[in-house]
Amino acid sequence: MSTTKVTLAKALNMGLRKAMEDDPKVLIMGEDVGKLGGVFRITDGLQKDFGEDRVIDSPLAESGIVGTAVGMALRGYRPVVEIQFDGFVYPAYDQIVCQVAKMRFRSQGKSRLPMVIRIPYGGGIGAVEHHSESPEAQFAHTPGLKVVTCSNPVDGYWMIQQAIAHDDPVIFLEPKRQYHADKADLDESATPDPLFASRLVRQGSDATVLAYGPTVKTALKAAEAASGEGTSLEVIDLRTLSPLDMAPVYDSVRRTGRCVVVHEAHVNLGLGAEIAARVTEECFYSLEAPVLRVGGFDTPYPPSRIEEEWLPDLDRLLDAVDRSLQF
Amino acid sequence: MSTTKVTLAKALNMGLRKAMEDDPKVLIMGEDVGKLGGVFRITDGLQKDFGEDRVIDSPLAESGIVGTAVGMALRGYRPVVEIQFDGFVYPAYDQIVCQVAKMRFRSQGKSRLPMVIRIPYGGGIGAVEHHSESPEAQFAHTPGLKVVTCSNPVDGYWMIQQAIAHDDPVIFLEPKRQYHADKADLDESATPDPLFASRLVRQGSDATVLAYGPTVKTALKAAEAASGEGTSLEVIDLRTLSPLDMAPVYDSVRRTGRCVVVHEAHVNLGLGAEIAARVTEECFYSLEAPVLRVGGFDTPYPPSRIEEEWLPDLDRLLDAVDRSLQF
Amino acid sequence: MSDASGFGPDLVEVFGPSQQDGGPELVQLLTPEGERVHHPDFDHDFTADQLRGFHRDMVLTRRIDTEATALQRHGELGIWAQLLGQEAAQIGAGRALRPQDYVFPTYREHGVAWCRGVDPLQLLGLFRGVDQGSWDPAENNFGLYTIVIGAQVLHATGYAMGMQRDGVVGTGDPDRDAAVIAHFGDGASSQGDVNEGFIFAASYNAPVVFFCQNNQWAISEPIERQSRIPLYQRALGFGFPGVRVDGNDVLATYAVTKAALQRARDGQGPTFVEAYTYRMGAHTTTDDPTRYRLSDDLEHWKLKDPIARLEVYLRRNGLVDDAYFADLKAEADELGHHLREGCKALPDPSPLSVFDHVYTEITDELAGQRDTYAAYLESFETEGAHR
Amino acid sequence: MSDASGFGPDLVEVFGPSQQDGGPELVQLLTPEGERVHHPDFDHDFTADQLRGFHRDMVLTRRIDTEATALQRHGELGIWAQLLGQEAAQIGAGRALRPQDYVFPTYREHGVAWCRGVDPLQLLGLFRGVDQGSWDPAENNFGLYTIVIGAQVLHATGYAMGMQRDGVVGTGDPDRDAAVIAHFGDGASSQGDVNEGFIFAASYNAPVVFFCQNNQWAISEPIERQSRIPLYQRALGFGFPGVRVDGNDVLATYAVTKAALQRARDGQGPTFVEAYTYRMGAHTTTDDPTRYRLSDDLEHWKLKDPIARLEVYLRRNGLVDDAYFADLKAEADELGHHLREGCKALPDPSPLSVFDHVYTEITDELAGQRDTYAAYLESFETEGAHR
Ligand SMILES: Cc1ncc(C[n+]2csc(CCOP(=O)(O)OP(=O)(O)O)c2C)c(N)n1
Ligand SMILES: Cc1ncc(C[n+]2csc(CCOP(=O)(O)OP(=O)(O)O)c2C)c(N)n1
Ligand SMILES: [Mg+2]
Ligand SMILES: [Mg+2]
Repeated sequence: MSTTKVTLAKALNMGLRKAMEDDPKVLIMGEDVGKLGGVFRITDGLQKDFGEDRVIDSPLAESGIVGTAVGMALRGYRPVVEIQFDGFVYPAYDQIVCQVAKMRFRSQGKSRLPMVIRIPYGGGIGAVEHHSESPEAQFAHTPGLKVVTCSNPVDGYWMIQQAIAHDDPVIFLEPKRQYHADKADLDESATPDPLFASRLVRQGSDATVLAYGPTVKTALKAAEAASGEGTSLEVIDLRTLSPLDMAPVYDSVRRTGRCVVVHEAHVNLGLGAEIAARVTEECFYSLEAPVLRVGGFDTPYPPSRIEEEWLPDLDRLLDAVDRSLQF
Repeated sequence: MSTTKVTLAKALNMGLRKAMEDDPKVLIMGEDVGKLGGVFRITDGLQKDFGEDRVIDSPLAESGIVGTAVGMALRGYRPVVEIQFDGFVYPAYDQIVCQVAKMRFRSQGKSRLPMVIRIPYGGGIGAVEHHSESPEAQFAHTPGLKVVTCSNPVDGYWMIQQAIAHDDPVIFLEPKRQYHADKADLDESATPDPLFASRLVRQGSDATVLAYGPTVKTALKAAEAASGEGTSLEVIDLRTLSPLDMAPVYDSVRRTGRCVVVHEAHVNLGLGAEIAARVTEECFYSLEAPVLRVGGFDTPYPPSRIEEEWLPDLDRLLDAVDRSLQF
Repeated sequence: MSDASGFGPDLVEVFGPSQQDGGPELVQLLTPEGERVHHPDFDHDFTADQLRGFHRDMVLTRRIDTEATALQRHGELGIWAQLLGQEAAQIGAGRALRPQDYVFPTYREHGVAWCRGVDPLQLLGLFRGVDQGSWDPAENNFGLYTIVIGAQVLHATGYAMGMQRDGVVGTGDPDRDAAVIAHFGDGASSQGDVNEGFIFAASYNAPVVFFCQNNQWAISEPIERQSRIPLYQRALGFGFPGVRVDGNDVLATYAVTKAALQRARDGQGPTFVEAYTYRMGAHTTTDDPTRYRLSDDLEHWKLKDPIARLEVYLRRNGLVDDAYFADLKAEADELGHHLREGCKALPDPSPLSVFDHVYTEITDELAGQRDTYAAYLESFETEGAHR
Repeated sequence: MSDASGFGPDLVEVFGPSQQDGGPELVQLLTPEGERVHHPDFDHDFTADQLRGFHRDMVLTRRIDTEATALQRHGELGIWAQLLGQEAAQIGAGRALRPQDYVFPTYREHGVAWCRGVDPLQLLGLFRGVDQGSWDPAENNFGLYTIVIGAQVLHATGYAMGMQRDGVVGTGDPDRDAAVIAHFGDGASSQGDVNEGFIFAASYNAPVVFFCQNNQWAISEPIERQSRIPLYQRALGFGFPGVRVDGNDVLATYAVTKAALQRARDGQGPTFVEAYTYRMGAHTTTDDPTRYRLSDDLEHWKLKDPIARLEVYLRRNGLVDDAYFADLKAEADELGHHLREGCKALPDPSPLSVFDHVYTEITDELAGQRDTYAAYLESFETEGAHR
């Protein structure tokens, strides 16, 4: 078992490369994915090694990218589309929710649409407008799409491959702030967890914290800080946002009696809303406090100088945990 | 006080006419809104009376319609955009969530964007794909937009005028199934309720049913049926989906201890999720059952021959009420 | 560039608005009077069998349309998108295809579907509301109908890019080389997606024919709202050829589409074909065109009927006889019978079927919803009506 | 229409790919060598003051760019979108405007902003992350920067439609007649929104000039990915004129834009102006163009520097002297100082300011969020750090 230390960016790059090696039908499409390797360099070196026919630099049009990817998927390819930043997925929104999401259903299973739409998402990188959005709820609300997100390099490596190998369209959200944040040991010969499964990442007994993507790290730090004060937090990395893998969540909440969800997306109608509704329905008699939600405020994403205040952080998460404990 | 009996379609037409008479800056834009009067005839006769410059037939491009409306609003007009059907709003989604929703915020209040986007929504009219969607959650999740919906002719008449007079962009959802369903007495000299307020439409004591748009009628019928069986349901017509007007809801739930939300949109991450989360947080100690949700299933909208099964109806709503009562 | 402004003469004037007769650029091989004319670029020899074939296709396609319209009137269909008047455009295009080519239709391509061998009964499902297209796109290389205007044009372009990657373009092998045809309307030409399709196709030189039936109307919006110059010229700005063909002339439409497809198969890239035609019926059975267009217009176009002109030609040249017409009528009647009986027999889907095919395998989440719903439905069956 | 296929000669060959020198269609009034040339359609007489004005504008605009780039390097800006090499295109366009005209910029229109009288310090806010544009668009008729590629082109078209309704088009009154200019890049020309902008503008004959700075690159994508023919020809397919001007020639850009704007103001509708130029810097300060383009290219374009050529002309014709350059340098230094000091002094917004201006009046819902957050922030101040 040999491991390498990799960042999330590198792990995704390796995962994409592996997927392309494993299956000649896998294509990469997007703006600047070729020579430049994408603005985040996630596709670095792939065009050089797999050629312009498999790593396709596109005109500047997101609907065009996704729409042509639909056609390629119908022809038997497995396109992996890169959307340059979260805020630029919206020109492709129609193709995604009306075409990508529905193709299998409307054809009664005759047409399949294996296709991955990679979206670097979330804030915290000091960017200008439209570069720090968290659009997951809108996709998770759309039947026919699957939505997953990785929080660390090892998941990045495996999940991107699993998403590409999966036969349904997958919205693959990459927490861009984590791209180069930390390195982790990657063992390429390991057996990965299933794609559509949440994961308990820290055991605890006083309250359950649910996080995903960029907030998993925050949640783990919060748990560490809380343990110093005698509060034991259980942390679950949701990983899959649609479908949600709720069984482990229910188990946990039945034990802890308290639940806090944290995400960067706006609180109003964010994933936290759905989770709160489900947890309350399933664990009604176990809950000692309502499910509390910590997230981006219900305002547009702010100028970057105050994004760290706007984004949910360790303190705001712990504040919610306190409120939950005091309920 | 003279009243006229009008359908929702007629009331909206009258409301639009009134708004155009009251303010020469009000424009109507959309596909087929001119001679045809829109496919639902909501703008019937307006081009004839106000001219082609104020009732603007557009090329077939929703992003173009909304995008040019943004420009007209910046020039000082108050465009009222008609999207022909719910499922066709998505090509304009980028303009709506990135431009319309954010213009005021990003200009720190210097640019205002008074603009109404009318969307006939919901199912039950036997239409083909993409003609029966309920996209409200996606807009309500977007800060900067306001989202309202009318459930009856009188509200239609007033709310459309209020939305047009309002200085923020408003997504105005019209339950298309109700356009010609019922007539109501309209008194044009009455004083309307405020736009951003929910309304108690039936008092009751055993459980609170929250509905809006097309499901208000269902909820009222259900309450009638339930009362025959000795169950007293309180029904609230939400009317405003963003912002939500929750105070009356909390009042009600504190009294009844039970709450069921019903909408046509998919349950997963639908408005019901947000409402459940908020109600649980605010009324935690009053709730005798979790907030239950009844809505469209988490599948694409089905072929019309089974839409009535797919859509939440009186029986499914009462079933949820029963489950709530038995909790 | 010679007038005062420096921008050249007013283009709108030069090109003129769309003329009712299609203008001088119109490629025609058969006049409305049924006269065979020749064209320097797109001439073509047709066998008698071919000509009769076109006629038969058009007559049967019109019959499908008439039957479906009647079925809608009788409440058997929720709505129907009529193709009356557009038979030549569709049959011409449809017959120009090879089996290995692939079609991305709108919601009105009943004639093309016919050419691809899709059972017309299957077209009714969507309009009846029992399904959203029940044919297997892979079986006849005929995609599902697309309602969202223009979306399929990008799919077509991507599919063509896939063909390039499969090495089935420009090999010179007629059984192998393939192309895609993307159908859309004049209204659709205003959608961003359609223009992006042009851009991608040009950029990658994709083997796709953009086949636009300019039937002069997008519901109530006349073509002038979408373009102030002849639509086929749109292509020039994207760097590929455009041609306007008489869409009521099945021979010309066939010849032009065939050449355009061959260009694509040969690796010469995209072509825009504007089939200049007229929507003689309503937009759909729920539309009322008297609200927005003059009956004069319709009368004018009736004189250009695509079937009538070919019939005149066939009769005048002795290519058909009474037996031909009798056979055709019998065939049409049988088809009508098939549609009427078949339509009424189309089974409603089960309410539980909505949970199928949302995903490759149903998710636990959705299975839960299905099971709860199934139990709920069962409760009615066992207890009778809930209330 | 004369070759075998019937679709005419291969358009790609005819038009050729984009040539480095802009091709024969390029409108030029001042060569890279600083020689004044004439053009049959777009000739113009310039006063010495005008010429010096252009030069001053370009020098100061470049200084803004240099200072901002340095500020980014020093960590005072998060990012900066450089305009190096595009000064002539922007000043030429900016100076062609009248006060009543309205500008819809991208994120790179620093030179146009300068012409409109926007304090360049205000441009830095967005890139520093303290705001999203702090100037009042209504004050100088200069809209906020737009990041989402192409979105503003539709706004521009709609704004122009508003002008039509206000009766400020084609009245013949020079102080009244107005037009809109929509800025965008070569990459943007592929977006659906931009093409829909063309369609709406053509359909309504809106008074808008589509001003495209073809700087040859959209980040790493070369212009060939977006169009295989010269970009200005895109307009022809939509039925309005397009012209390619040397975007490194401020005189030609001025003359062509002025004429296009006048056309619009006169009610003759939209024009497409392709300012053929080159992005000499990186896409933004975070980009590394060595990954995707040859330094040769850059060297070639350096010879066409927009400022150098005008300087040669001014000197050669004795229109400037040492005092002029000394003054200009002093002015530039002062501007640099203003930017450096001003930038560092730009206050961070208060975290609570995010709740302002989401709506005209804060909603109860949002006020609740704000108050809770304010109380939370206060708890830190009173109790010290939360933990
Ligand atoms: C995105 C979108 N917007 C609006 C509609 C509603 N609609 C259906 S058909 C139609 C007109 C289409 O006109 P055209 O493209 O000319 O095709 P035709 O119907 O004439 O064959 C419209 C506006 C739609 N289906 N999709
Ligand atoms: C809708 C959208 N997609 C992607 C981006 C990311 N992006 C920013 S600038 C740019 C290239 C723009 O090229 P061009 O239009 O030529 O303008 P230039 O930067 O060269 O001035 C891209 C892809 C964006 N801002 N918006
Ligand atoms: Mg049409
Ligand atoms: Mg560029």
